[in-house]
Amino acid sequence: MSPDLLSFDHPLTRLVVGLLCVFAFVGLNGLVLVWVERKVAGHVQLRPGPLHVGPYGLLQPIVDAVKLVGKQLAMPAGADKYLYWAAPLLAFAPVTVCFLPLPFDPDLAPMRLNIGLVLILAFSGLGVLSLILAGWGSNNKWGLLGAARAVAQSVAYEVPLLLAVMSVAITAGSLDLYEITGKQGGWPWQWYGVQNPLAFFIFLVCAVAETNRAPFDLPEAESELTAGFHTEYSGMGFGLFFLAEYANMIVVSGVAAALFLGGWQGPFLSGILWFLVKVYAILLLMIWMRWTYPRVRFDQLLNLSWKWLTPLAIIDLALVVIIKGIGG
Amino acid sequence: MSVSALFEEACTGLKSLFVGLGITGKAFCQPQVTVIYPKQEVDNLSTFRGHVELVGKEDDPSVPRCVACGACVKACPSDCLTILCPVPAKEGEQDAPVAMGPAPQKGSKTPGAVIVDFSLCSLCGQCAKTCPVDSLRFSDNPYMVALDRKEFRIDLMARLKRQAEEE
Amino acid sequence: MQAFDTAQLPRDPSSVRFEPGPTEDKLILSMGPQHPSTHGVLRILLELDGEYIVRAEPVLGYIHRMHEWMAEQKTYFQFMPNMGRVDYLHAMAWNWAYAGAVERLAGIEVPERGEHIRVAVTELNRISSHLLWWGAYLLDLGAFTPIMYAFDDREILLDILQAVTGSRLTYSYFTFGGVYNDVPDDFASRCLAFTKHLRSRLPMYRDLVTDNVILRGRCEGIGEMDVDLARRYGATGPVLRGSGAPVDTRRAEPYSVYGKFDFRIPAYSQGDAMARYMVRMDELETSCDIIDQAVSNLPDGPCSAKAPKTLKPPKGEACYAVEGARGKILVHVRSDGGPKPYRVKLRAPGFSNLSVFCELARGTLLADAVSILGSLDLVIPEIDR
Amino acid sequence: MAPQNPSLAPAVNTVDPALIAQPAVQKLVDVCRAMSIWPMTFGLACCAIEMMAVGMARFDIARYGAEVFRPSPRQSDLMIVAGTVNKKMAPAVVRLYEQMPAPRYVMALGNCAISGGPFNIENQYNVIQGVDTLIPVDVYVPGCPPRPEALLEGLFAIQQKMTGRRWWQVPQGGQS
Repeated sequence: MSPDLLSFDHPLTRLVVGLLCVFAFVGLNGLVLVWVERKVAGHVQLRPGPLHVGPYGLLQPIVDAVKLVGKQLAMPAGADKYLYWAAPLLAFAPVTVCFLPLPFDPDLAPMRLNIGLVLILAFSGLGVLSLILAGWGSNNKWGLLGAARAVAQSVAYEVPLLLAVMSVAITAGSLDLYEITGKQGGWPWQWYGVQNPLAFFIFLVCAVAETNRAPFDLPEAESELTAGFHTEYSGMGFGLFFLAEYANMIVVSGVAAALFLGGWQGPFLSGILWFLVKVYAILLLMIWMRWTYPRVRFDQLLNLSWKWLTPLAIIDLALVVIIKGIGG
Repeated sequence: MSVSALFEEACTGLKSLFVGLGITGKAFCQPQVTVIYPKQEVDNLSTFRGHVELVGKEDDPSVPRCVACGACVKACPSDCLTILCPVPAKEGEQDAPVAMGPAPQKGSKTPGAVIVDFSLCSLCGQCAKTCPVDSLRFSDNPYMVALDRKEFRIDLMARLKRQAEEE
Repeated sequence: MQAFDTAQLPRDPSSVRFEPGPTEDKLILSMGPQHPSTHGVLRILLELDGEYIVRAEPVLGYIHRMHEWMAEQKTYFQFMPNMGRVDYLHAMAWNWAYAGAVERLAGIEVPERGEHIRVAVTELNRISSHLLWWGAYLLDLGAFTPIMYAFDDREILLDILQAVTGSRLTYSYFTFGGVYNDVPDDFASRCLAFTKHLRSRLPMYRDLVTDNVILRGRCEGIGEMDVDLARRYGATGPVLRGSGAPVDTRRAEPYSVYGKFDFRIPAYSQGDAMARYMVRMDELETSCDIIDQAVSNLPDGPCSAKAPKTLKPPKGEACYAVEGARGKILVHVRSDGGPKPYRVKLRAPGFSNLSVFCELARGTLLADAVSILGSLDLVIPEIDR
Repeated sequence: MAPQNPSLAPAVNTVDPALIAQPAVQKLVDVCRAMSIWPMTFGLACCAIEMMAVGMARFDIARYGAEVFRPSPRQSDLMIVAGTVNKKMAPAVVRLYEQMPAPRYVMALGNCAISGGPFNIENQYNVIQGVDTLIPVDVYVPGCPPRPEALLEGLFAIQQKMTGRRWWQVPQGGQS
C-alpha cells in the first residue's frame, strides 16, 4: 500500500471518506426530514404531530427506523426474487453517489468533477429503474401500474429539467457545480434563480415531479394505487424506498441551491451553513406543498410537462443563449 | 383558444396555488386545537353515554332502585341485559339451594344480579326509557378497553356497590 | 399471446359473474374491499386497458348487516337503533324516515317543538355528513389537509349533537311521536354560533380547495351525467341536483315543518363531479339557513307526543320519504297488526347513485374513477343495508 | 363459533425467530415497536369514522407516532377492525391479516368487531360473532362507536402489552 493512499489528498481516500460521510449525512438528514415532515404536517393541520416519543417527538423517526428493521420481510408469491430485492437497493445506491459532487462548501469537496452536474443528472435518472423493478418484480397489479406511471413521469420531466439546468450551465459557462456556484454572489440579486426566475420555477416543478412528491406522487398515489410500486414491500424494503425518497429530495434541493441560490455564499459568513439553510428552505417548500394540494391526474401531469414546461424551458434557453451572445 | 387566454388561465391557476399555500401557511402559525389526551380531556364527557348502570336508592346508594320487573330485558333490542332473581321454591323443595332465574319472578322485588353485556349494546337507551322506576342510566365510563372480551359482561350490582363505597 | 382464459381467474365466489372481455391484454383489477378510496368495503372490479377503464362493476355485500331482516324480528321500538347504523353519516334522516313511517301508520302526531328539534338536528347532521364527505373526497384526490379542517368544524358540531343525544355518530334520537329527550337550554345559541362560525369558514374552504386549479382539473368535466341518465338510474340528492334538476324532497313533497322555512335548493347543470361538489358546498349554506330559522323561534311545549309503551299499529302500510345527505331516503313499513313490523323496506339513495358509476366510469382513467366514486358520496353500509 | 365453511377458517399466525435474541435488545426493539404502531387504512363501518376522527386534529394519534395510516397491509403493524365483519368479508379480513408482516397486532374496535354487537341476535345469518373467531385479537375497545379517546386507550393497552408497562398517565375523569 503506497503511503499516498492513506493521505487525505489521495482521490480514492477522499472518495471513501466522502462516501462514508455521505451515508451518515443521508441517514441523519433522512431521519431529520421525516421528523420535519411530520411536524410540519401537524402544524399545518392545527395539531402538534409527533410529540410524546422523545422531546418534541424527536425520537420518532429513530423509533420508526428500528421498528422497520425489526419487521418481518415478506415476499409475495410469484415475485421475481432478484428484481424484488434489487429494487430497494438500487433505489438507494445512486442517490448516495449523487451527493458526492454536491458543493457543500469550497473546502469540503468529496469529489470535485468538472462534469458534476452531468453525474448528478445521470444517476438521478437511474432512480426510476428501481421503481420499474419494484413494480414489475413484486407481481402486483397496483405495483405494475405504479411502475408504468413512474416511467412515463420520469421521461416527461427529465426533458424540461435538463433544459432548465442547461440554461444555467450556459450562463455560467460550466458544468462544474463549484464553478457555477462561484459565478454567483452572496446577495440574492446575484443568484441565477433571481436573474432567471423562469428556469428556477421550471426546475422546482420538475424537481418535485422527479422525486415523486405530492402533488406529483403518482407512482405511489395512495388513494388510487393503494401504495403504488412499493405496495408489496414490508419492513426495511419499504424503509429504503422511504429513505431514498428523502435522499432524492435533498439532492434536488442541493442542486437547486447550488444552481439557483448561490450555494454556500451568503451576504455574510459564507460557508456550509448557508448551503444547508438554502437546502432546507427548498425542502420546507416541498413539504409545505405536499400538505396543501390535491394530486394531479396522470395525463395532466404529462400535459404540464410537454405542453407547458418544455416549451417554456426551450424559450428560456433561447433567451439565455441570445443574451449571452449579445453580452459577450 | 387564443394564446393570451391560455396564459390568463395559467396565471389564475398559479394564483390559486399561491392562495392555497397562504392558507396552509397561515394555519401553520395558528394555535392548535388538539386536546392532549391523557393530560387533558374534552370538556363534555358528562354528556357522552357509556354503558348502562344502576341507580341506587336515595337512602341507601348501594341498593338499586330496580324492582326486578324485567321490562328493560324485554325492551332491549340486542339482549344485552340479564336480571336474575331467586326463584320461589316449589312445594316440598324448601331445603333445596335457591336457584336463580330470569326476572320477573313471583315474590321477588329486588334483583339478585344485574349483568349487562356491553359488547352487544348499541346504547339506544330503550332500557332506561322503559324502566318504570328510573333505575337505569348511562354511565360516564367512555375509556373502557380490555384484553379479553369476557370483561365486557359487567356486573352492575357490584359496580353500584363500589360506587357507593367510593362516595 | 394466448387469448385470455377465464378458467385461470381465481374462482372467488363473489367475482364469478364478472367475465373478462373478449380481447386480450386487458387487466382485471379488483379495487377493494380494502382500498383507501372505496370508503369502506365496496369492491369494484375493473377491466383496464392501460389505465383506461373499459368496464367497471361494483360488487356489493361486504357489509350486509341484515337490517330489513332484523326489522321483522324486532318490535317497532327495538328496530330504532338500527336506523342510526344504516347510514351512520346521516343517522338522523334515517331515524326520521322510519319514525315518520311508523307515525303515519299508527297515526301519531308530533308536537311543534318536536318537529323543530327534528329539523335542527337533521340539518346539523347533514352538515356533518357533507363536511366529512368534503374531507374524504379531497383525501381521495390526494389532499391531506382539508379533511383536518373539516373535522375541526365537525367536532364543534358533534359536541352540540352529543349534548343533545349522548352519542357522537350513531344516533338513535327519534322516537315515535317526537324525540328521545328535550334539547338542553343552550342548544339554540350553540347552533346559531355554529352556523355563524361555519359561514365564516366557507370562504377559506373556497380559497383552499374549490378555486384550486388542481382540484378543478380533477373535477371539471369528469363523470358527466345528464338529467336523463340520472333519472334512469334513480339517482337522487346532490347527484341529481348536480345534473341540473333542482329536486329536493324537502321542497317537492314537504314533510314535517319544512314548508314553513325559506331556503334555496342549489342545482348546477353541468352534471360533472364539480357540479356535485358545488351542490354540496352550497347545501352547507342551505342547511345553515334552515337551522337558523328552526332554532331561532323554537316553540314551547312538549318535545314528544305520548306514544304507547307497546306499539301495535293497525293493519296497513305507510311510506315516508326524507331528504338525506345522499338523496331521497324512503322507508316503507307494512304492519299486520302485531307488535313487530311485517316488513320494512329501506330505500337507500346510495344504491341508486352507485349504479350510475358503471356508466360514468366507462372510458375514464383510473384516477377519474376515484374522483367520480368520491363525488357520488357513497356510504357502503347504506348500500348493502 | 365453529367455522361453517372453509373460507371462514381462522388466520395462520407465524412469527420469524428474532435475529438477535438478547433480552436487552429485544426490550429496546419492543419499545421501539410500541412507539411506532402504523395502523392499516381499513374501515369497515361506523367505527371507521371514529377511527378517522382519532387521526384528526382534535385527538391526533400522531402524537404517539401512529398517524401513518398505510393502505398496504405489508407496511402496517396494527389492524384496526373497525366495524361489522360479515361472512362475505371474513375471508378478506383473514387474508389481510396474513399479509401483514409480523409482529402484527389487531384491535377490535367497537361492539360489532368484538361480538357482532347489536347485529348478533338470535338466528342471524350473516354477521361474524366477534372477529376473534377469525384472527387473534390483542385488545378490545367497546362502544357503539367508541370515543376516539377509547381508541387511544386501546393503543396504550397494546403498547402496554408489548412492553409491559403503561407509558402515559391515567386520565382523571371517565374512569368511574
